[in-house]
Amino acid sequence: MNAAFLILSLLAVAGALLAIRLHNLVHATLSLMFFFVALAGLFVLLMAEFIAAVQILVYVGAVGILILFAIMLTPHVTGENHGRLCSRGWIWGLAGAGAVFLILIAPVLLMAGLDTPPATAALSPSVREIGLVLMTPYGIALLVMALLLTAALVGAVVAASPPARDKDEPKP
Amino acid sequence: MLGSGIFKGLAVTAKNFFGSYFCKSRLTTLQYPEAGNTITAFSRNIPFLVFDSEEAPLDTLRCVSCKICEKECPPQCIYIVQDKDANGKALKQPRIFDIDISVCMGCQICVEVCPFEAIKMDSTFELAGADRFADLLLHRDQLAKPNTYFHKIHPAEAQEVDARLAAKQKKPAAA
Amino acid sequence: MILDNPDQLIVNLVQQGLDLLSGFPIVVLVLCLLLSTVPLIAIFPACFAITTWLERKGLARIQNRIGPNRAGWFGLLQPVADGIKMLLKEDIVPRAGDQLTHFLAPVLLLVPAFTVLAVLPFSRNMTPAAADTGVILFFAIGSVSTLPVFLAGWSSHNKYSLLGGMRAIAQMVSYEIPLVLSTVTVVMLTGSLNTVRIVEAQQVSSWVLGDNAALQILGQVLKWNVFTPWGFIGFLIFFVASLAEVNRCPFDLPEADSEIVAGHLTEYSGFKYALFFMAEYISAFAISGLAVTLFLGGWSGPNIRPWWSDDPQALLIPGFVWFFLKMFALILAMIWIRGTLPRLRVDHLMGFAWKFLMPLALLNIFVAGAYYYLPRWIGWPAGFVVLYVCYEWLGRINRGSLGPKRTYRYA
Amino acid sequence: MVTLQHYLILSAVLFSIGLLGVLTRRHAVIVLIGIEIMLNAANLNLIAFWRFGPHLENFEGLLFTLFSIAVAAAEASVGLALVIAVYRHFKTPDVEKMNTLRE
Repeated sequence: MNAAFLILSLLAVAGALLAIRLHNLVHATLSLMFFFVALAGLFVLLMAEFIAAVQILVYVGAVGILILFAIMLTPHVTGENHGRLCSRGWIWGLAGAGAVFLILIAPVLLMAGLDTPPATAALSPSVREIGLVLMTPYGIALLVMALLLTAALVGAVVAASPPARDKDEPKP
Repeated sequence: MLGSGIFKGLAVTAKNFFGSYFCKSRLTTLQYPEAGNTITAFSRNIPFLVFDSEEAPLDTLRCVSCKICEKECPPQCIYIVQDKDANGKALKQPRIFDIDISVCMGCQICVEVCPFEAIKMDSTFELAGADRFADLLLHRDQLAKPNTYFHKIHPAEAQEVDARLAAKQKKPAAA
Repeated sequence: MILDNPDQLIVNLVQQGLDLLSGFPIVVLVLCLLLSTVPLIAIFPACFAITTWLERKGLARIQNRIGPNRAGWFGLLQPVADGIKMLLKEDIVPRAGDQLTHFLAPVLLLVPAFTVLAVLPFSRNMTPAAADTGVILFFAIGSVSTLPVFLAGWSSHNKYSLLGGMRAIAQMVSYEIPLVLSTVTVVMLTGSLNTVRIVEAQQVSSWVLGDNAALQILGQVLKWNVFTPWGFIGFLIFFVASLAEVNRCPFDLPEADSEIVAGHLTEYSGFKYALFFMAEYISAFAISGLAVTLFLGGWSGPNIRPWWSDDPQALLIPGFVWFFLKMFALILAMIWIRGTLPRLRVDHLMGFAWKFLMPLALLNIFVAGAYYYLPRWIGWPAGFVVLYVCYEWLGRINRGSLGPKRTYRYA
Repeated sequence: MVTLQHYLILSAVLFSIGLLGVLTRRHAVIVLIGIEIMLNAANLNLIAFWRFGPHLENFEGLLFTLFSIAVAAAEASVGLALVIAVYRHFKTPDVEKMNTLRE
């Protein structure tokens, strides 16, 4: 097995596990970042260089920082004095996750008997080709995506802004 | 034009930058050990004890060990023990006069309160030592400095003090 | 003859050396890896040392002081003395702080700072990683550097550090938008994200390959992106945003020493502090290098073909000389600005990014699009006029009122 | 030799870890982190299928991943805004305590 794949996948699994098990939220976010970076490495292994760059740009640069901001904006969240880590009935959650894992892994294990097509010859798509495909056949999807992002931007601002103060209420 | 103020500011700093190479009067820095220092007649740092005669420095100290300065010193850096003769009679001079200059804050209150003009402000500042306890605790013999030295560092003030002392000596004679 | 092309001298020497070893592919692979990383790790810290000296000297002269002049000739050994001092200092970690993240933050900050250098084309055939996604890779890896700055602020368990860290995140995230939008114009008109292609597009290749020496010089200068209307405004936006991105004056709010001690650096001492300092300067080099690549023609500069050479690609002065000259010119401009402008207020900082730089960068993209389709003799002056009007207009609507004129009774 | 199966197993493991986080943790932000992990696992799956599939030149897996990353970014921003809004209302980030529909 490829050493790079092994290291990156171990990093990814460790990062994901720590991200959901750590008490300290900032540590959890940090290990989530390691998970994202390891996944970007896997994307590079799969010759999706551009997606790897986008992954780092969007997840590490934006989503991760956003999570940190949310953690910082809600006080009493960083502390470790939370008592219980898991919710009541966590055992059912564990069982559900395990069941989903079994369902996901079953076809893979069954497929192991079949002969899989070997990976086609290396082809690293240039950004220009991706851009051309993105602009012509998937142009509408791109526009819809732009709309979605705008809507999300407006929605996030509306949802996160504090409720409007009543006009009769005297100003503090 | 918007942002032209930034260019004006940049021009000013550029003028300073190049000016400091061509115009010597711009560079006011004195390079300390080689080109001397900037001690003036107004410099004040730590106190010293004045004596009158160069021959017997520790016997002609003006200090009578009245301990007013010791009491008044805000950070309490002065320590005085009065001298006694063989019979145990108190003498009007200090046996120990220590100033911890690591504590002294140079407030000049000891000088203000001294009725005998015995303690004055020094302008020396090269006081660094290798031992932070022993080297910064100045004893009587290190603190004692002649009146001529006082004249050298603070001439105007020293003349004033001499005149006052002379007047004081004359007054009891007249009375 | 190896001296036929002084520009490619190093490349050719390395190539010949590697050819000798072609029997040992593993050795060649390791050597290739080392050759593309070790020079970066060696040269840029050296540049950092020189720049700290330059900055201290320059700022001192701007303020009519002398600056460091004791360690070595003209104080040139000052960086060495600083380094020794930093190494020997006690490494203090706050007891209430988070030990692991406090240690990780400076290390994590240095990694992206060095990694982004790999996509910069220092000269022809001298790009450590000539990736197809060069520019986007630069911004992707560069955007990681916000995280360690925040971690440094948070792990110190100190109000000032946390404030500095939060300020740093807010500032870096906001200024990344005009930064990226101003590069979009270059990428659009070049049609490539590859940094090497972007530099090559800024040369008039027919003139450079021709025989006329004057045309060879002009051909490597006239087509720089900064001489077009969108390139000029784009360069200005890029430069200003990059000042904010690397926390230089007048955007040094995260470590504003007069307000919040030293921001996220407050609780750092010794070599960890030196690492922060180095990372800051190296990202300043990297972003200046990208500005040179995108707008100032990269390795191309007034250069002729050596008279003894027949190779049409040959150049007399090696390209990396021009690259580093231009990069240091930008660094000196940063120092000059640091000596001139006072620090912004936080709300002004955010307003400047979102209300002025971002709309201007967006308009710049439209102008660049029009410039591409219009004939040059219309597009060039018209672009400048339109962008100037937009610039003044945006400035006017952002100016705000000064409020009622104050009168001072006792002054 | 790394084959498609390895990537699929890795992706399944990551997805289950994300699901575990969503189902068992009480903190709202951790629940969001779990959702991000699940989305990333799905992205890995898409890219792996594209890489080992017969039509490399169509970029379908790449583009699907690109769009899913964009959706994930939108989801994260709205989700975190909701976390902040809900926190402001209930004064707790604990999803177990958010058990009333009004007041």
